[in-house]
Amino acid sequence: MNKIEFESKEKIKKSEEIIKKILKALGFISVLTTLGIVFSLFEETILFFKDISIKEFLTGREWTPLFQPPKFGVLPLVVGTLLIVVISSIISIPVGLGSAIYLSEYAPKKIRKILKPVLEILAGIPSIVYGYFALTAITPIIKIIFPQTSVYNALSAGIAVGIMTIPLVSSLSEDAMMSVPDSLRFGAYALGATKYEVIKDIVIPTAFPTIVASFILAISRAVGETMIVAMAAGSTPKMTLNPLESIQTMTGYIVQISMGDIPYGSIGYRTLFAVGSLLFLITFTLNLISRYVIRRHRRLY
Amino acid sequence: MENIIKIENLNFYYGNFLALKNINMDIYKNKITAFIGPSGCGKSTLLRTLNRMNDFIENIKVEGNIYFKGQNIYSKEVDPVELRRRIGMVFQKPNPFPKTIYENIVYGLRKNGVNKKEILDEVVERTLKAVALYDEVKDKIYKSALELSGGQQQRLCIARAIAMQPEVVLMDEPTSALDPISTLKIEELLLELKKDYTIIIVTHSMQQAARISDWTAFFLNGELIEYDTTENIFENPRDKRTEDYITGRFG
Amino acid sequence: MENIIKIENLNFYYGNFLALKNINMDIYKNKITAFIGPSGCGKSTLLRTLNRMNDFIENIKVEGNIYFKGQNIYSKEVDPVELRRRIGMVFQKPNPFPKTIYENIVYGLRKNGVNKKEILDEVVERTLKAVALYDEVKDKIYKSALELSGGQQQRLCIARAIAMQPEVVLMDEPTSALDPISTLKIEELLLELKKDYTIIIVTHSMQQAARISDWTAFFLNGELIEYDTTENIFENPRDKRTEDYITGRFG
Amino acid sequence: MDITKRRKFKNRIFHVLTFLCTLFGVIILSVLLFSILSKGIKWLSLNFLTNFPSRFPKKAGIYPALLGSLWLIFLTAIISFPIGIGTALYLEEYAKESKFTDFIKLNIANLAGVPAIIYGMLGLTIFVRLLGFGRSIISGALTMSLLILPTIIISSQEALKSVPDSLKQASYALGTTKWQTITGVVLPYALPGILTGTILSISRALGEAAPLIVVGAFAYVSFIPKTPFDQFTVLPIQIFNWASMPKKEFQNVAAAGIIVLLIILLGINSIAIILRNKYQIRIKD
Amino acid sequence: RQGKLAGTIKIDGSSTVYPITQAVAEEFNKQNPNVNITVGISGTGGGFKKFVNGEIDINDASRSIKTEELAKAKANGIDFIELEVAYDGIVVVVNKDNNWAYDITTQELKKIWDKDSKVVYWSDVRPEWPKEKIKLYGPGTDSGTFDYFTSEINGEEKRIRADYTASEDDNVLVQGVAGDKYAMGFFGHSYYEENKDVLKVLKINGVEPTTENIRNGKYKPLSRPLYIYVNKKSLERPEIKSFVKFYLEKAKDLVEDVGYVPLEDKKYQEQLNKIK
Ligand SMILES: Nc1ncnc2c1ncn2[C@@H]1O[C@H](COP(=O)(O)OP(=O)(O)OP(=O)(O)O)[C@@H](O)[C@H]1O
Ligand SMILES: Nc1ncnc2c1ncn2[C@@H]1O[C@H](COP(=O)(O)OP(=O)(O)OP(=O)(O)O)[C@@H](O)[C@H]1O
Ligand SMILES: [Mg+2]
Ligand SMILES: [Mg+2]
Ligand SMILES: O=P([O-])([O-])[O-]
Repeated sequence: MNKIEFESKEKIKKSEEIIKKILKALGFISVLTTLGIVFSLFEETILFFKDISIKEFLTGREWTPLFQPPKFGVLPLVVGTLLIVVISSIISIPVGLGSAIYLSEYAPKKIRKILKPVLEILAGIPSIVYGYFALTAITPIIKIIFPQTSVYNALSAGIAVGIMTIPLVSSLSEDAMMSVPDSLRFGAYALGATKYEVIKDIVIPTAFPTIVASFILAISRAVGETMIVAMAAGSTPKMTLNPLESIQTMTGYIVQISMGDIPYGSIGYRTLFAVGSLLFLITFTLNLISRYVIRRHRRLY
Repeated sequence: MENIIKIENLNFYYGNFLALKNINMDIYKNKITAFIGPSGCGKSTLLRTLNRMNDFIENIKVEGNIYFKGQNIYSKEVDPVELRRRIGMVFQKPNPFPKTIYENIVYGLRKNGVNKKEILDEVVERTLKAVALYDEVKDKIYKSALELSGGQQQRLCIARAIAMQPEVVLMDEPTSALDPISTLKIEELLLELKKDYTIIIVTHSMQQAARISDWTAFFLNGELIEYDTTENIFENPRDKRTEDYITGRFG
Repeated sequence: MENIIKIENLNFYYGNFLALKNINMDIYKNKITAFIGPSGCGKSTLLRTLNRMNDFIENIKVEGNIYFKGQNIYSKEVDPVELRRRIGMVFQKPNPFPKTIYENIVYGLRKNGVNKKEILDEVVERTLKAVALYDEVKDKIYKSALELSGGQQQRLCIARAIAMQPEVVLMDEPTSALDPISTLKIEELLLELKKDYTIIIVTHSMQQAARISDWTAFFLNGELIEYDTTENIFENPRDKRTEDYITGRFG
Repeated sequence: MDITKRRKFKNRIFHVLTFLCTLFGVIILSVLLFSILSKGIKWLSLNFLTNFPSRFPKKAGIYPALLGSLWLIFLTAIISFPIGIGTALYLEEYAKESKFTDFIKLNIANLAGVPAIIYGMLGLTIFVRLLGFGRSIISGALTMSLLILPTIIISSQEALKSVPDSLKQASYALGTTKWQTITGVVLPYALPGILTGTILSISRALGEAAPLIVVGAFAYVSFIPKTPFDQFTVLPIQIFNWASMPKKEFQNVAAAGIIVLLIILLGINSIAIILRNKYQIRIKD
Repeated sequence: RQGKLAGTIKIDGSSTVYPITQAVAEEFNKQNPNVNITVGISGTGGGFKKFVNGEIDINDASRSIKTEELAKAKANGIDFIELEVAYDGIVVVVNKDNNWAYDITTQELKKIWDKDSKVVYWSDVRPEWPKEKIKLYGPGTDSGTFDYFTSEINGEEKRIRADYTASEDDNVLVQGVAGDKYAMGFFGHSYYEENKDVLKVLKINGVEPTTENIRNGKYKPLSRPLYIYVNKKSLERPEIKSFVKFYLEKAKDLVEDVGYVPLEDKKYQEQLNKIK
């Protein structure tokens, strides 16, 4: 048996150190991104609040930052966003949850194998396509039912956002329900429960926190959704809860102004960032809540 | 002796796999019947066939007949939901619902339209006493059942099963996840319960079968090798394979 | 007898938990040493301390000294990567890389700068022969190692370990996941290998320890209770606890 | 018996309801695809792929947007891929459990939930203005990279987690260093999973329009970008543009554009699925 | 002569002028495929902002440069030439199915569009008009059209009621009005030309926005010239010089093509002379 000569590892070990440092540096990029977001949003926002009081911003009921005289009450945009969220949730939550229940509890394996990917496709369609769909297919249908509907309206956009977020709700909820141990289900069946009762009494309550988290995520997504509302919801910042009217959301405002390229440094430019900051804070809070809910759930099991 | 279940020429398939081969046997009323045999021989499969819990598995096929009090349980008229109410089941791993102890016990009753508080209260107390859990938990019956120990949980599951006043209780290795002391308690409980119920128990412990059962069935590879009184099986097995198994020569 | 490893006053902590208590022992060259003892007694921990595989676990603490050929392996000068090259290891579950058989064997060599085809070819053939796998796999050494049976995989893992020409081979229950026939083959192999290597083997099977090892160490709760020639341990245990364990009275 | 009947009836109703919910998604998908295909398919042609945008719907083509999109996802991929995998490697293989590591993980999870348009504002401030890249492909690609990084990192982490510890230990036990173990065992094993996740994120970048509008990819571009510092437009924005044109025919042009976009997405996703199925290594347990 | 010229031309600015410039660019590129042209739509104001910083070569403008902008240009050392390229009329349009409104006065327009306007229903404008909610569409704030309309009708730039649908994208406005029986909107004449089939235009003070009326100034006060502003330094580059020349030579046909009113031939000649 010949003795094999091995190379010394000195050189390798040096590069190991360098690699480790590089990787660590890459890890910092995510932190930098967050800092970048905070910096890019808040710098202009602070400048904005030097001119406009936070109180006016948060409580004003008129949003006309670029008209004469300008008004900086963000509530109309918030109400518009809320309207979209409510409409989309009315679609995505029950339909998403229903699909999740069907796929996890009722569907035979074969059907599940076909239907699940279909829902995943729905999640992969770009929002611009949903926007187009809202404008060219959903709105005309709404107009048949409610002729007084505006061409651009919250309902159509909200429905499209709802459709888009169905898969989000269904796949997360389904995962949660699938992870409910079968032993619990069988325990109930053995007592003579029907499937519906098992779902209602055992599966959903057990998976509830994750299901709720999926709802929150869907809402957060609806808050942040942009192209659909930009294309279909209109651009009228209005304090209305009438879904048939044209409205404007926070994201819709940002896109509208971005397309017009507002001059850098003007108050108009800063409104972009003030609205962006608010949007960021809202979605950030929603995401934190959903994480918290899921986490607490994990600890229970 | 009165039989309560009669199994006739039963074949059971998972897909193409024949898991039970031409089983014929009678289960006698108010007796404890033990199913023994090496892992994978089909004990659980047979047990679950008796209350149609196998319905939830896809791609199964049942041939032959099973009569429960004279009625074929696989006939169209029989509603499996109703059947399961009358033939209860306890599983290997304790599986209390994530609800209170109280709600665990009355779950089946509520689903069957029993909602009167007096009745429910009475049932909870009676069944908890029956499974000798009452003293241990009486102060926390409105607390989550998940807070109980494993042995207590299993007794709770038995309480939950008998709360429905089933005629037969199926038990699939009910003590295998428990410590010796909890096991002993449950064995005592079974001997107590057989006055009112017919019990079928799957067990891996020869000692347990010998200790508590009246009848014992030995399975191998999906076949019923020998079925006799427990005494005969353990002292006078007719089949060589039974003997080998109970003397620990394989398995 | 020449010792190749010397363990002195070794304490080992997982966090605050003292898993090894004041271990002192010598491992002798070209012998097979068996570590036995009930589950959780620290056998694997000690084994992994010898080639510093424990370094990958967070929050550990090592006190005392371990000398490998006279050098303290926990001193600063010792490079654990180099140490592991010289003290090979085989695990409980066969863990071939998802690569070809060939690449599995030469993996360590390549990573250590050996890339000459002639050398590699020679090593593959020699080690496969050494683990008695050559005839079985010679037609498929460029096929995935995952296609081998469990026993073959484990022998491949041994081949992979000895391809590095280590001086000591550590084995943590190398046959516990295998069928009796594969186990036998590997035991024969070990007896063959001890001519060239020093082997330390953790095993749960008393029979195995008795069959193949020269020295046996019995551990209990992190303590080395008794360490002696295998003959003495099994025929003349000095400690009551050793006797109890090997006669199967506990564990 | 009445009550049992009612209970079973409820179950049946519920079964049907949930089935309808699932069907809803399927139906919507079919309606959506049908409405787009029926409008756009006639407008698809080779010329449509190779023409520049035009004020005449018949002459309008998608060429610059198509190439802009390809440029964008190419750059986005080569930027985000190494950073994403590197970060995942750091978190899974190097970083010790610590408050700081937890913070980074939490941070990444939160970034994954930040709306795309916010990334657009980040890109506008940092890349377009601060770093002075202007409204160029590189600004867009950097923005998109940051947008999809969290998803890439998270899915890469999942893939890395799936590498059995026993393989790593086996490698270390042969006297290899950490990086050697990573390149020798960990990455080959995890790569299909990593690629699948990455490709799916890239396809998300392909469909996003909002951040790029903020970054400023909204214009008539009469040329094919040749360097990363050129101005550009991308498919979704071109589609958006057409969809908001007043001439009815442009609606159909937009639909044709959507078909092209969806075909590309489908292609990319199929690659991901094929990769996953073909190279998934199965270790016997 | 094909392909000789190369380089890039950066254009931005008015969405009103955009269709003309885009058409010119399209044609120009047919002959000079190696010239890279981008045409942004930042609005006249947004475009000037970049123009006076030297970021772009040409700014499309639907109004002439303001004094502040001029000062900025001076400060930055930007020299430029202003070229008239077409006439535009701002049209006030209603839905095709609107069978009550045919003309409107400037006073009525002010009543509708002014800040704090009390007009909610059509009947608030004229009692005989239906008592239906009036839905308003108009360009966004960054546009010359908006500036021009607000200053001419409401008497102050950017003075306008808050609750109308504003979009930088005129097509959105067209679709809005076309889809809504009770809508009213205003935007550049060209967008009306392209959508005559779905829109109905209103006479203002009895004058129809015909090509003729716009050119001879009868359509008051909502007609105006459109410009491009060319950076003089950029003009030294052959591709830009050639582009601008091409612009003015082809403007007459292309302007009409996209729905605007061309200048008189003589006037185009004058413009051409400016860049000699
Ligand atoms: N759902 C299933 N699908 C397919 N085959 C199954 C299924 N459940 C059990 N089997 C197979 O049927 C045979 C009998 O299984 P069963 O669970 O009844 O055995 P058992 O006697 O209860 O074993 P154990 O003592 O291990 O519980 C086994 O070979 C098993 O692999
Ligand atoms: N990574 C770890 N962190 C904390 N404690 C550990 C760790 N690994 C092992 N232990 C503990 O250290 C003790 C010794 O474990 P070790 O694995 O060495 O036992 P063993 O003798 O090999 O047992 P077995 O025969 O089951 O493999 C046990 O109490 C175990 O719980
Ligand atoms: Mg079983
Ligand atoms: Mg061990
Ligand atoms: O885009 P404008 O022409 O209205 O400035």
